[in-house]
Amino acid sequence: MTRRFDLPGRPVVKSGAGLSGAPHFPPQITVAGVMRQVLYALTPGVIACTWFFGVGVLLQILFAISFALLFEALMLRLRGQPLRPFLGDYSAVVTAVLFALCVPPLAPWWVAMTGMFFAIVIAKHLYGGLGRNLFNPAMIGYVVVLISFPREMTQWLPPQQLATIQLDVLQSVLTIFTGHLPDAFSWDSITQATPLDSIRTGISEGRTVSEIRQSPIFGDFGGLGWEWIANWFALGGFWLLWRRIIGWHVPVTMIGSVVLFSLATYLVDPGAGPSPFQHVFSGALVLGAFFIATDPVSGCTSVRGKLWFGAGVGVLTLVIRSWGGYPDGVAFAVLLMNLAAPLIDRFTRPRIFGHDEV
Amino acid sequence: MTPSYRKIFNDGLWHKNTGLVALLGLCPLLAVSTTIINSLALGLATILTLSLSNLTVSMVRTLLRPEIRIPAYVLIIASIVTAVELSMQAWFHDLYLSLGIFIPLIVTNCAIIGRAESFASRHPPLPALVDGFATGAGFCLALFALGATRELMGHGSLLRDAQFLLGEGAATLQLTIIPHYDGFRLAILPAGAFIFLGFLIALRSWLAR
Amino acid sequence: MREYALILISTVLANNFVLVRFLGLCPFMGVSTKFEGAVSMAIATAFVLTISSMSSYLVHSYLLVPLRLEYLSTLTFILVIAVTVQLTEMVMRKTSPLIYRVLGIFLPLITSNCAVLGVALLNQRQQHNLLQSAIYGLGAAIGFGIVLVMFTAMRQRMATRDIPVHFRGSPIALITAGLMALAFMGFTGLAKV
Amino acid sequence: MLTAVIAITSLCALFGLGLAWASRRFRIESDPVADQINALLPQTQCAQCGFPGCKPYATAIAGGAADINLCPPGGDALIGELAQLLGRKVKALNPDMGPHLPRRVAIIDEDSCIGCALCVQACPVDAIMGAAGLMHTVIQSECTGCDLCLPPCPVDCIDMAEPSLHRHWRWARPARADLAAVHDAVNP
Amino acid sequence: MPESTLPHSPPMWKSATALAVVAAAGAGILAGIHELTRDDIEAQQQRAVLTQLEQVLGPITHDNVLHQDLIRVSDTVLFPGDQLVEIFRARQDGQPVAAVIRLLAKDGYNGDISLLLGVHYDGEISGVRVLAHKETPGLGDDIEFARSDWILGFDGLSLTARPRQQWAVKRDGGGFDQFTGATMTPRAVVKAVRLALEYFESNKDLIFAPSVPSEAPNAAPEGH
Amino acid sequence: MVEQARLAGEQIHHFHGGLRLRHNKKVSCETPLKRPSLPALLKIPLVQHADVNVQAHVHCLVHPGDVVLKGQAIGRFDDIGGGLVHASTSGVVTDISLQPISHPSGQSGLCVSLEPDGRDAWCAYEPVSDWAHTEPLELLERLLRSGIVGLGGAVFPTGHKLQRARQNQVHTLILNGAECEPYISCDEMLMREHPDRLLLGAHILKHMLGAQRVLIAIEDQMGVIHRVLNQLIKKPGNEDIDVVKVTTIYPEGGERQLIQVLTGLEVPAKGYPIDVGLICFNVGTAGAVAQSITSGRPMVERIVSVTGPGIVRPRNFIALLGTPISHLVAHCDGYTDDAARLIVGGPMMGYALSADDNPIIKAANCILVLTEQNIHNAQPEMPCIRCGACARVCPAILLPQLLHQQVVDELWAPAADNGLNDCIECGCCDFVCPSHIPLTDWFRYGKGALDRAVAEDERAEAAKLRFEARNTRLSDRKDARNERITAQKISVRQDARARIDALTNQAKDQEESGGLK
Ligand SMILES: Cc1cc2nc3c(=O)[nH]c(=O)nc-3n(C[C@H](O)[C@H](O)[C@H](O)COP(=O)(O)O)c2cc1C
Ligand SMILES: Cc1cc2nc3c(=O)[nH]c(=O)nc-3n(C[C@H](O)[C@H](O)[C@H](O)COP(=O)(O)O)c2cc1C
Ligand SMILES: Cc1cc2nc3c(=O)[nH]c(=O)nc-3n(C[C@H](O)[C@H](O)[C@H](O)COP(=O)(O)O)c2cc1C
Ligand SMILES: Cc1cc2nc3c(=O)[nH]c(=O)nc-3n(C[C@H](O)[C@H](O)[C@H](O)CO)c2cc1C
Ligand code: SF4
Ligand code: SF4
Ligand code: SF4
Ligand code: SF4
Ligand code: FES
Repeated sequence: MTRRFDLPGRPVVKSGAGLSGAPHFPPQITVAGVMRQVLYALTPGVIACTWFFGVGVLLQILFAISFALLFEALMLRLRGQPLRPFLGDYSAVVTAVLFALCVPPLAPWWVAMTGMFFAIVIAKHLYGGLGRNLFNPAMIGYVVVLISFPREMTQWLPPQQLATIQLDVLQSVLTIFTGHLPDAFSWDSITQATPLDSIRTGISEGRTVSEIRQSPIFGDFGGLGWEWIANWFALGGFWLLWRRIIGWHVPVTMIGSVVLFSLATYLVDPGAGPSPFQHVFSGALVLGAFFIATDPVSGCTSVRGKLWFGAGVGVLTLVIRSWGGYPDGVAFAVLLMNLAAPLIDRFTRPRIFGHDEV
Repeated sequence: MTPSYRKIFNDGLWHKNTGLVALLGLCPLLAVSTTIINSLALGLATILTLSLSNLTVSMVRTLLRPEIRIPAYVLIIASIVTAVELSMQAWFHDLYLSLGIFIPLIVTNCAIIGRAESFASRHPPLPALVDGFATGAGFCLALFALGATRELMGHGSLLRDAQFLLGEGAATLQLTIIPHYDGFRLAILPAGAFIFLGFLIALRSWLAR
Repeated sequence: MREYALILISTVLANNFVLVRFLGLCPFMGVSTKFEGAVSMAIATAFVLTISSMSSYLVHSYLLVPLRLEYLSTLTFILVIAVTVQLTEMVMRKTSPLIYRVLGIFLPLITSNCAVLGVALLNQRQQHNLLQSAIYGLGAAIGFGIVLVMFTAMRQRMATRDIPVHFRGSPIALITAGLMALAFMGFTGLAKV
Repeated sequence: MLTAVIAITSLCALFGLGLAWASRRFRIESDPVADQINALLPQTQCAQCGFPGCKPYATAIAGGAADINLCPPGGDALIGELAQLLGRKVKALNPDMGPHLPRRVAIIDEDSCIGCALCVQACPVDAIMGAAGLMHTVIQSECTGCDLCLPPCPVDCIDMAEPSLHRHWRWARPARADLAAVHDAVNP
Repeated sequence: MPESTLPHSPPMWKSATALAVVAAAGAGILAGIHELTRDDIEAQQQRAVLTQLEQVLGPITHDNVLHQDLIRVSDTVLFPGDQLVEIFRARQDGQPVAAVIRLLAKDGYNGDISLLLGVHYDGEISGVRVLAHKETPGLGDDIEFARSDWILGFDGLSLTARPRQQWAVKRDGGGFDQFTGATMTPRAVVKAVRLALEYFESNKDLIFAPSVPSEAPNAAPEGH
Repeated sequence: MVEQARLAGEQIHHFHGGLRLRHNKKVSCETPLKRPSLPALLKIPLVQHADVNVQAHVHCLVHPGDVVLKGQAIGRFDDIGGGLVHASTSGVVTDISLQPISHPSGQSGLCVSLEPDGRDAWCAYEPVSDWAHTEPLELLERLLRSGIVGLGGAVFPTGHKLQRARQNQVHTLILNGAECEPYISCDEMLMREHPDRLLLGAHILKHMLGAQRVLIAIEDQMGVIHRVLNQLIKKPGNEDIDVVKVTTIYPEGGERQLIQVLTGLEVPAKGYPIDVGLICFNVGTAGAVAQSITSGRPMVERIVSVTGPGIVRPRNFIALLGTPISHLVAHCDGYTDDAARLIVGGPMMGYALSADDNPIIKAANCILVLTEQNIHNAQPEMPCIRCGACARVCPAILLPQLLHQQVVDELWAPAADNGLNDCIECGCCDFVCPSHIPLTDWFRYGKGALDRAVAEDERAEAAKLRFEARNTRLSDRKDARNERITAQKISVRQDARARIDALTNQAKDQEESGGLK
């Protein structure tokens, strides 16, 4: 009696129709699994952010996720793609969370909407959706809102230790929905320049860094509050490293190049610019190093390419922080390196086994 | 064989629109389209240049040896553009200032030399003139569409600075569509110009599907 | 020295000719979806731009200005550019067939690149001297080249099949250029003068 | 007015002289661009493009005398490559030149062949062997499928067929599954 | 334009001649048009400059040709950054009436801010306008007249009308509004205007010296 | 060069990438080797390869109705070196026809159906009494007729491999016992039960090659075998043999990877191990060589693992070539209830069959049956997210994500530049891809299509040259003729007259050659 077997190629298996060959074990990891782990890794940092800056942070995340999924669903529908596998891959959620973490906690709702429109619709789906985007969607969204709504995007709150007035949940929700503060408050009284911004403006007014650092908004090594947020993000980052979701190359070269170059200027003239410590624990550097510059899709894919990519992001961040028009440069640096990534990939192909030259 | 005027217009305005299909003359298209008035001004200058150059080329088409055709066209166009530039300088000075070097750069708008070579040099003066006009109008249309979108999104208004083109009395023409609008600044920045033109072309291709 | 460095930084990064100044877009969009072609085009443009930038300066300040014929600058510049391109082509074809093989195809295309005329006109308007003109031209070309090469590499990575139909081709290319311009905004303020 | 005319005219004269001198000084013989173009052409040598072979067509393109969409055997793929090489816009194949067909090879029905040798003269790549009066055969691996041997054959004994090269078994191109269906099957 | 722009076929001189004829014809026609438009263009150019100057001067009477009565001065303390500051002078019957100062505010957020400042002979500001700047759109660009009335806040002020310590933005304890999220830009403008006024006050006589010196003295008056 | 000091029995080099997979070999190793009963019908395919054209040139040497003896040559194939196929037992040829064979294409191939007569009677053969004193060339001659092929996977005829290797200086012979794919255990069983045969094979091969030394590579978890082999090589006469334990990382058993691990040398991409003075044989091949040389009999059987979670009692068989798979499975008490896929080879490189009546061939080292649970895929294919996991594990140091894109877009020249042909189809990249892209399938397809594209290009280039040659020939001929005619005319008539005639002739010639168009 001959027994018949199904050939591989049924939908459940691999490539759909036709013959397919080995390997016969399907992979154990999935895209959704990878993205979920990134989200887990972000949790400590998110909690820290909320602790220091209030529920606004969570509200921004909520808004961003809702808009992201909405636009994702819309675009999938328009492109004739199935909703469930792609909505369930969590990549849009990762984008939304990373975007929301870059936005001031009380920014009005249309900031998240515009940002997610540019991130999901333009930067992601016009290029063909998951895995096809050339630019980091979250950073495109952030840069678009940064240049389009500069006022809303500079309304940063001080960490709770310094805040004289604090908004409760309802007030925060109202502020985000209306774009206006409740009557009793004014923006000038509740917002504060971020540490990086203070350093930038201070230096351009001719003060030295140590003078600037007298301000209470600075903590032990970075900005008060900000430095701890960075630490918690780093914790999540290490977990991702350990789980092998990300490689060491980008975080190490990115932070390393910032430390190296800022150390050089610092040693020459300690008053002229922030110390390496200050640089690392300010702004979005740690978040960027572990979660943003490591975006696999828009970054370099070869190992040597990743080294260059990380170093490039670090150096450009430093250049923009020191001489450019924006207090922090991580977003621009990431986008600029996204631009260069295909080129870098081209020149950093590994030497194939058994071949002489590269 | 000379195509019908209807076809000339269809091609120039829609099917072979320079700005949206052939993608020629992108630099002025993107650079000056921050407001409707700027767009219209450059559009009109382009229509004028194109019509004149097509006419001239068509008139001298039998006199030129093939190998110097193109350089000769370039010279003719450069002369016409300079004439237009001088006139604008004399009579629309504010516009001239706000369009900057994009007036003389009409010379390198490939659409103009392209029409001269592919149409004017093979057809009699009248159709050539019409073709120049239609092509220029197509370009002007693209400019207008882009300018209107960007002005509306960026400033919330339409027809601002109309006095530059239409004289002092026209300053009142400005329509504020969205009052107290803070402006979506991306629209007036270079990045926005590219993105909006991308969408405009996609829209055209969708309409023409 | 500092001044020349600033001109370079400004033309290459902060006021990049293609992405901020909007010059040279037609070849940028159309020339090449092929990497080698883009590199050749970049090199050829750098060559022609620098030379024509200088020769336009010479013609302008030693012929047009003394004779008070500034209004003929457009006409003469385009003449100068055409001749420069033609001469470059001939010399290259003879002296280095290898380079000509690579660059030759792109040389004629450069005449219709408005960046070349644009640089000549801008030099005139900003009253650059000879060296400034040369550096301005070179910077413009480097800015053009860098962006062109990166753009080509990016275009090759795009998966056309997955791009929505009406956005395939030039719309997505323009949007990419727009996002590049967005990234280049990070350089604003770099060349504070 | 006069200054303008004189200045421009003398400038032109100067440039003209310069170019004339340069064109003499830097004269060259063959055109490397044509070789590059020729390297892309399919070398079918079928003359469907209106030129007697691929090389002449390549020279014509390089000289600007012919468009890039005239070669049916190359089809759209070739036009794309040429457009890239020359930095031009992609066009559709010119339908006047004939449709793009997959490559085929000629097979001579050896029983009917009368050995007239007319096909031998027609073949642009010497792919047909045989002496006058005897039976002729097509060397399959050398035939480009240009069809030029068909018209001269007085007894119509030449057929075009799929080349044997393509009959070898190879792994098929994987197909993409319908994502939605698969997803539903996977996660009931 | 795929083909090369100039011919390379043998009868080079013939082609060159033909081209020269075309060029000459073009040049000739252009020369004609130039003749025709020259006067209009000149008038327009003057009008453009004058309109700007008059905007900051307001309605005053003067009888000199304003845009030609110009000196360039420098001052290392009051005009930082080695700039050459242009001063246009308005006179009536040879008597000084007012001046327009074109200068750069050096410490803007993103670079220099180019200002035009009209000041009466008695030191009262008749108007200020921003000619060019690189401040962040949406944040610092409210200094533009086109975007807000902030710049009109200078009108009628003088060093005497407002005490010196009041010449600062409110955050620094002064009398000028800052913008939400943008303090540096107004700060820079206020400072530049104040310094210009100080220069004007202390160098009035030199500025309006009847013999037109092409360069005013470099030495800054003491007392700052 | 290999340094003696570095080979103290442990590996010291590494290869790039690879996977640590669960081994799953134990289940089939616990029962000793066994010969199954004679099946009722043997179907012996004349093509025994997995990856060549099934319609390769084969010649059948028998006719239906012929009575054949065991070991009698019944077919010959001419592809990759060529070789013989022999009858696996004695009996009657009942049919010669196209039958389904064990080939990934699912296509049919020419098979000789043999009905065993039960006697299992050998044809006449001639053992070598003293191989150590026989000329290597004579041994080679025998090997070429023995039908022995490489049993490690590629099924390249061993005789030819030796023949080619003898043209180079081979200093080291490597016996590949690093059976790295999960489930497969035929090599392990051979080394457990017949270590002496393995050593004998090593000596014979070394003698034939003139090699100086032998390395036997085994996996570090084959503890028992390691001990036994180590004892054996301590015996006199075995001084040149070393046993090296290598860590179990798939695909360590690939010869290029193994060579790198053992010696640190990289076999050049377009070359073979002999280019670096090495040669590599599977341990099974060495065993078969030993058997065949000493007994004089051709190869008619091989060790096959029948294993996997879909088999009730997995084990290894010594199976006659041509035995139906179902016959072996029946000897393992059949399939489990959830058996879902039948595979020839291992889970990483094997190919699936649609029915189990296919015969065992020389390439079939393992019959693997997987269950529904094993092959259940939790996610449909998604787009590549460029995570780089595939590149991290690729032993050929390729960038599968890039290669995949190029193969999908059919960009053959860049794909070739990026090493499409260097892909060893190991399946590692597939296994780690979070997007579940069938990368290896794409590369298998790509390699075939690349072959075609290259052939097309070569043809075009050749056509160009022939076209140009023909043109010069024609124009030379024409020139010669013109010259001749002109010369004649000038000598007969006046100058002016002659010139006119020449022109007319030229015109005529042009008309003639105009017929070309
Ligand atoms: C992207 C960005 C752009 C900015 N642009 C300006 C600007 O153009 N002008 C300005 O005064 N402040 C600008 N700022 C704000 C300054 O950094 C600084 O916060 C401010 O001048 C201090 O004012 P505050 O004390 O009112 O916050 C910008 C900030 C950011 C983040
Ligand atoms: C990915 C891969 C894995 C392989 N694994 C093994 C293996 O586990 N054992 C083995 O003997 N040969 C293996 N081979 C085959 C060897 O590379 C090589 O062909 C064999 O050892 C040569 O010996 P042979 O000619 O006797 O077959 C593998 C090949 C590849 C490409
Ligand atoms: C087409 C082909 C040609 C070969 N040619 C040679 C050869 O010339 N010299 C040699 O030593 N081995 C040769 N071999 C055998 C290889 O070296 C190698 O042992 C065999 O391919 C098995 O390796 P694998 O299973 O790792 O692929 C050849 C194999 C194949 C398939
Ligand atoms: C390690 C890691 C980092 C990621 N970082 C980003 C990010 O910075 N921005 C973003 O939009 N998506 C990020 N994603 C999600 C996803 O890759 C992204 O949405 C794709 O670019 C969508 O195609 C990340 C995913 C992973 C696994
Ligand atoms: S049409 Fe025929 S002869 Fe002409 S280029 Fe194509 S293949 Fe060659
Ligand atoms: S045999 Fe016929 S079809 Fe083939 S190349 Fe020659 S002429 Fe062409
Ligand atoms: S493992 Fe899969 S998803 Fe990751 S880079 Fe490779 S092909 Fe892409
Ligand atoms: S199948 Fe090919 S590409 Fe994939 S890991 Fe193996 S060798 Fe590398
Ligand atoms: S318009 Fe600028 S290059 Fe075409």
